[in-house]
Amino acid sequence: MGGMADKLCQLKDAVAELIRDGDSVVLGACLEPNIPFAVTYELIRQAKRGLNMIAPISDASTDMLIGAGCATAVTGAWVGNVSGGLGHNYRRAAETAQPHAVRINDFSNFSLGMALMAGAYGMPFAPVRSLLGSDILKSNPAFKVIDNPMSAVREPIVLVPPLKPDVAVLAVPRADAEGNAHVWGSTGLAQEAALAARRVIVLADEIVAPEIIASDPSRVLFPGFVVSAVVDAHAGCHPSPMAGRWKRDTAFLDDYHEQSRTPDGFRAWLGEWVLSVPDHAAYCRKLGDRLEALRIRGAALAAPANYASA
Amino acid sequence: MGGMADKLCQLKDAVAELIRDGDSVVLGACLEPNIPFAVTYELIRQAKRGLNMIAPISDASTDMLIGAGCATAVTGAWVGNVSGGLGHNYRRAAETAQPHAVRINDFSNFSLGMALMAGAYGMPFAPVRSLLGSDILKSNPAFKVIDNPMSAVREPIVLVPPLKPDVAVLAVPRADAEGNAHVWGSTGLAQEAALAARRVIVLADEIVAPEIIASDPSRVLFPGFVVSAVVDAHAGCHPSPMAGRWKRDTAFLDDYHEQSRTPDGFRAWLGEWVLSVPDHAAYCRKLGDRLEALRIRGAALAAPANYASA
Amino acid sequence: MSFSTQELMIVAAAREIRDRELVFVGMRLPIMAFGVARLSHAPRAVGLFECGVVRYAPADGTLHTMADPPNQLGAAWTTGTVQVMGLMQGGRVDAGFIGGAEIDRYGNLNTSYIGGIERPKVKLPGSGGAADIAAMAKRLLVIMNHEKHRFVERVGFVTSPGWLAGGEARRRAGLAQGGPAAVITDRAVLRPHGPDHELHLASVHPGQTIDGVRAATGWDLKCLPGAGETPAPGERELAALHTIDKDGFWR
Amino acid sequence: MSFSTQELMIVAAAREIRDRELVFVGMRLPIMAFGVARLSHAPRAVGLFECGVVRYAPADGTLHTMADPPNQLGAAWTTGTVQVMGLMQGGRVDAGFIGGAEIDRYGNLNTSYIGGIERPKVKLPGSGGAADIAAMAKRLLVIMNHEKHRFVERVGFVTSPGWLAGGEARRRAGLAQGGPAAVITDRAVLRPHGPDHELHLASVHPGQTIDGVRAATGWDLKCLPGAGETPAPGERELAALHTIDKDGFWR
Repeated sequence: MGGMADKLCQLKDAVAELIRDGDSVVLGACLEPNIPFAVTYELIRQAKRGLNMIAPISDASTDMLIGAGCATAVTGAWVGNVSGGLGHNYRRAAETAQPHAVRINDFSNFSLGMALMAGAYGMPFAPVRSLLGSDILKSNPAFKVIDNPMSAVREPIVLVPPLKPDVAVLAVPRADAEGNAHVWGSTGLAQEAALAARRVIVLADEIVAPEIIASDPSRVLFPGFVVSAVVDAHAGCHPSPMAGRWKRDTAFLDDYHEQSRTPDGFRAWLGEWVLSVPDHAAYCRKLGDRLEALRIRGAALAAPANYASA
Repeated sequence: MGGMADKLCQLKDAVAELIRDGDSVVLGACLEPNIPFAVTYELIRQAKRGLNMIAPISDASTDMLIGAGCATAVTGAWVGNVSGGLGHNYRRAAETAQPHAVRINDFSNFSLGMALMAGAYGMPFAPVRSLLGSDILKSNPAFKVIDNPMSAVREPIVLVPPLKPDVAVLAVPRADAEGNAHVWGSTGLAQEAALAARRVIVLADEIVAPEIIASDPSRVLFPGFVVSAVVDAHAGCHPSPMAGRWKRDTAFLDDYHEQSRTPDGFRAWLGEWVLSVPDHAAYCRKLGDRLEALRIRGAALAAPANYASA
Repeated sequence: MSFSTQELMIVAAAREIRDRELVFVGMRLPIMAFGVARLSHAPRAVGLFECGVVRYAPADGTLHTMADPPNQLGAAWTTGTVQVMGLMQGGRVDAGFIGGAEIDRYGNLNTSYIGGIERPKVKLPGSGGAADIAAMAKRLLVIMNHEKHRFVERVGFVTSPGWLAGGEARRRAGLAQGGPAAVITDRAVLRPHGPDHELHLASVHPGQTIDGVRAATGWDLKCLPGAGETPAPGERELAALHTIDKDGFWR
Repeated sequence: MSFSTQELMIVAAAREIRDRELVFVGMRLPIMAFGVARLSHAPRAVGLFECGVVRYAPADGTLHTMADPPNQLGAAWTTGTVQVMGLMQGGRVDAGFIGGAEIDRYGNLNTSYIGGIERPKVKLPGSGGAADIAAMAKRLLVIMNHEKHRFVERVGFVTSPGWLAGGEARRRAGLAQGGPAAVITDRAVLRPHGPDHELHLASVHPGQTIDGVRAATGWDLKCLPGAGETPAPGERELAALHTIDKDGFWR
């Protein structure tokens, strides 16, 4: 808006310049959908190291990054493969430090959401009634239990510290070149993650004119002024789903789950789908008809909303 | 939806049955727009007493209820007349107990929002960095200042207690008969108020088929299952504005501001616009062409969003 | 009428949902259970999913995850995790379903670490939303397979608190409400009993025996007074299930 | 070039906004000031409104309230109060505009009670969002009319904290950032000076005198070194203002 589209850049450059070794990174925060796997793969190609993945769920993305040696810490609620279950790379790293150890900062989905909300909105902490009685309070010393200062009777409350990720990468159905984006369907922790992060990369399934986004400001989940870079990456969330755009490629994730059972199998998978594929465009070409079959072709349009002022 | 439309009712009945003397009531929580003045007037006609108005701003609505003897307490951030400034009835009540005294529980907009958020989401309190240094901490003893238990250095934090209104009345552009509603444009504290309240009355500018609402679940601000009653009240927010539907009737509010300078003037205004008008339909007829001139006739439609799954 | 064990589990789980209740629904069997309940005895139950989906009618289409496009289409509300879990923290959610890798005598669940935190024997995926549902839903409903190494005296790590050490331990920990109400397995239904809240055998599934269930349980499982056989799915329940399970995946 | 006092105030206020800043905009003059800044020297400033509107380009049409339909149409983001004020609490908002009925030597503002809380002489509308903006914006900009009974030694009630008792008082109260940076009146511009943060005269408007401004101030107003005349609106600034003020309301 009112300026050059200087945020629009290539996926390679966004990852090279905005995600640094040692960063804490959110790769998708909608839980199961809209996970920017294209960035997961590019992080692996660029051999980033020491990443701390802040992940509510993010399906198999975190498991891939651990296996590839990029992620050495997890600050999150769940790491595995949503349809397959266990994450084999996560297991190997936690159980036998293969290919390396992984530091685990345990959260639950709600406490992670409240931590990101606290980060987004400058709250000193977020008080929650969850985690009481859970050993997560023991495995992660970042939480603090206090007696509710507002209560006359003893009432333990868990204080969750704010989380401010270095980078959040969020896949959206459409954005303009300044990072103003529309998102619909369930959003998990995406709003909190975008507003809490120091840098935001938007992975747009489609780049549209600013007028399209401005036509519906209530569909904006986070404003363009928090966005550092916008990448045009059609199907950048494959194999995860995106409302109205892409079905989930469950077979792909199941195949990953099977192949990653062994380190050799994982390396073979990585070679085939990531390391021997130069970029996202080549990945899409490799998927070919399979990707086309995942494209949602039907129409179930939202009822019109009018913003006219006169 | 799988159920009968048993929530649809007349405005008179909703007010009679769901808003009781002594209740704490939110009448609109979007700050300046979408204020359900039709309910303000009906509360006055039904001579409700002892109401505690939880109001971020709500334009002149609270001032009217104080002058009419309905509201004896204000839990909020601001009472006046947005374009005119001071609220004359509020002044008379606070300064000289005319027509009665008013208890004032001072908040700021942000602390009120966080109080309603705490009420909505079961938080024991909400920590804020606002109000420090403000005498609001002295005039309202509900706040508590503590040292941040998560900080190594001394850092004062204000704890805001949760607010759970007895009733929230929210004007929306369209709803189905079960109270599932779409809202667009800025929403102030409406989401928090709807989710915090014990009872919710939806004042719909238009009642639509459930399929219309279900076509765009991201446009839903609060779900129908928190709604107790749905009232079909076209222009029920007059004289306040509603995005894409109604312009603000500033002349009407200015006229109220002038007339309410004196108790006699206020009573005359009340006689003309409330007490001698039997119901909302008669109010709309009385407004006549003036109301038609406020109707937004242009079209500036939101870009389509697709929810298709295949 | 024939039915599979999984179908029986789904129907038994569906029966735990009452009409008009708000239910936090987990993946796989619970999502089917919610659908069966809606289409049989609980036509006004509401399903909440931690990704931010709230639904009335069950989704039309197979779901591999709770956020798959069919679960978004026609939802009652698509919003964020904080909103739906916040409603649960506020005491609005009547029941929540979770599973687990390990469960103990008091219904505590482990989905985090088996064999210690530092160098675990098995690193499980973690809580996801399970710890929150266990802490904040008014009733916890558990679905899992019944094997001796999963039904243990005491879980090594409490991801999702049940009745903790039993008795008043849960309340003392600060959890003002909730707690496991039923554990539905492939062999039986267990329920907490008495002031101690220890899980007892409430019913055994057709084809199972009390001794067999006890042998598959890692603690000395007691029987509830009057424990009998889990009622077989009724015609209406199976019809509802077959309506949802178009592909016969769960048969 | 001729201009009204209100036009000068709007332009002086606009000059306080720097390019690319996030600005919390209040009603009336500040909304015009934001528009002038956007259309002259700050083309990438962003305006936030407490009702939940965020805008790039100024609204096309007269606004009686910040939530009027022209401010919704074509907005950058329409959301809730907690979101926009939360961003401010997080330190993202560079500057915020508020007014007041009373202001004192240290820039504290009163919009609540004149003459005591119990039986006030004048009950003012209250904080609205002013207390929040004063506490949490990185710079506070005040716009109000300059009259002796409004510019007082010490306000009777601090609705919106300025520098409190001066010096380190604001930091000691726990406000880690912010504080008044400029007070723009119909006679002059005041700014805090030195470690005490007392408001000093920074410039007097054309046609006003230092003595006249001092006479309209309820404390012993000192002058900043080099205090001169407020620069008249430039051609570009007035053009921007006239673009927005189509009806000539502020002339």
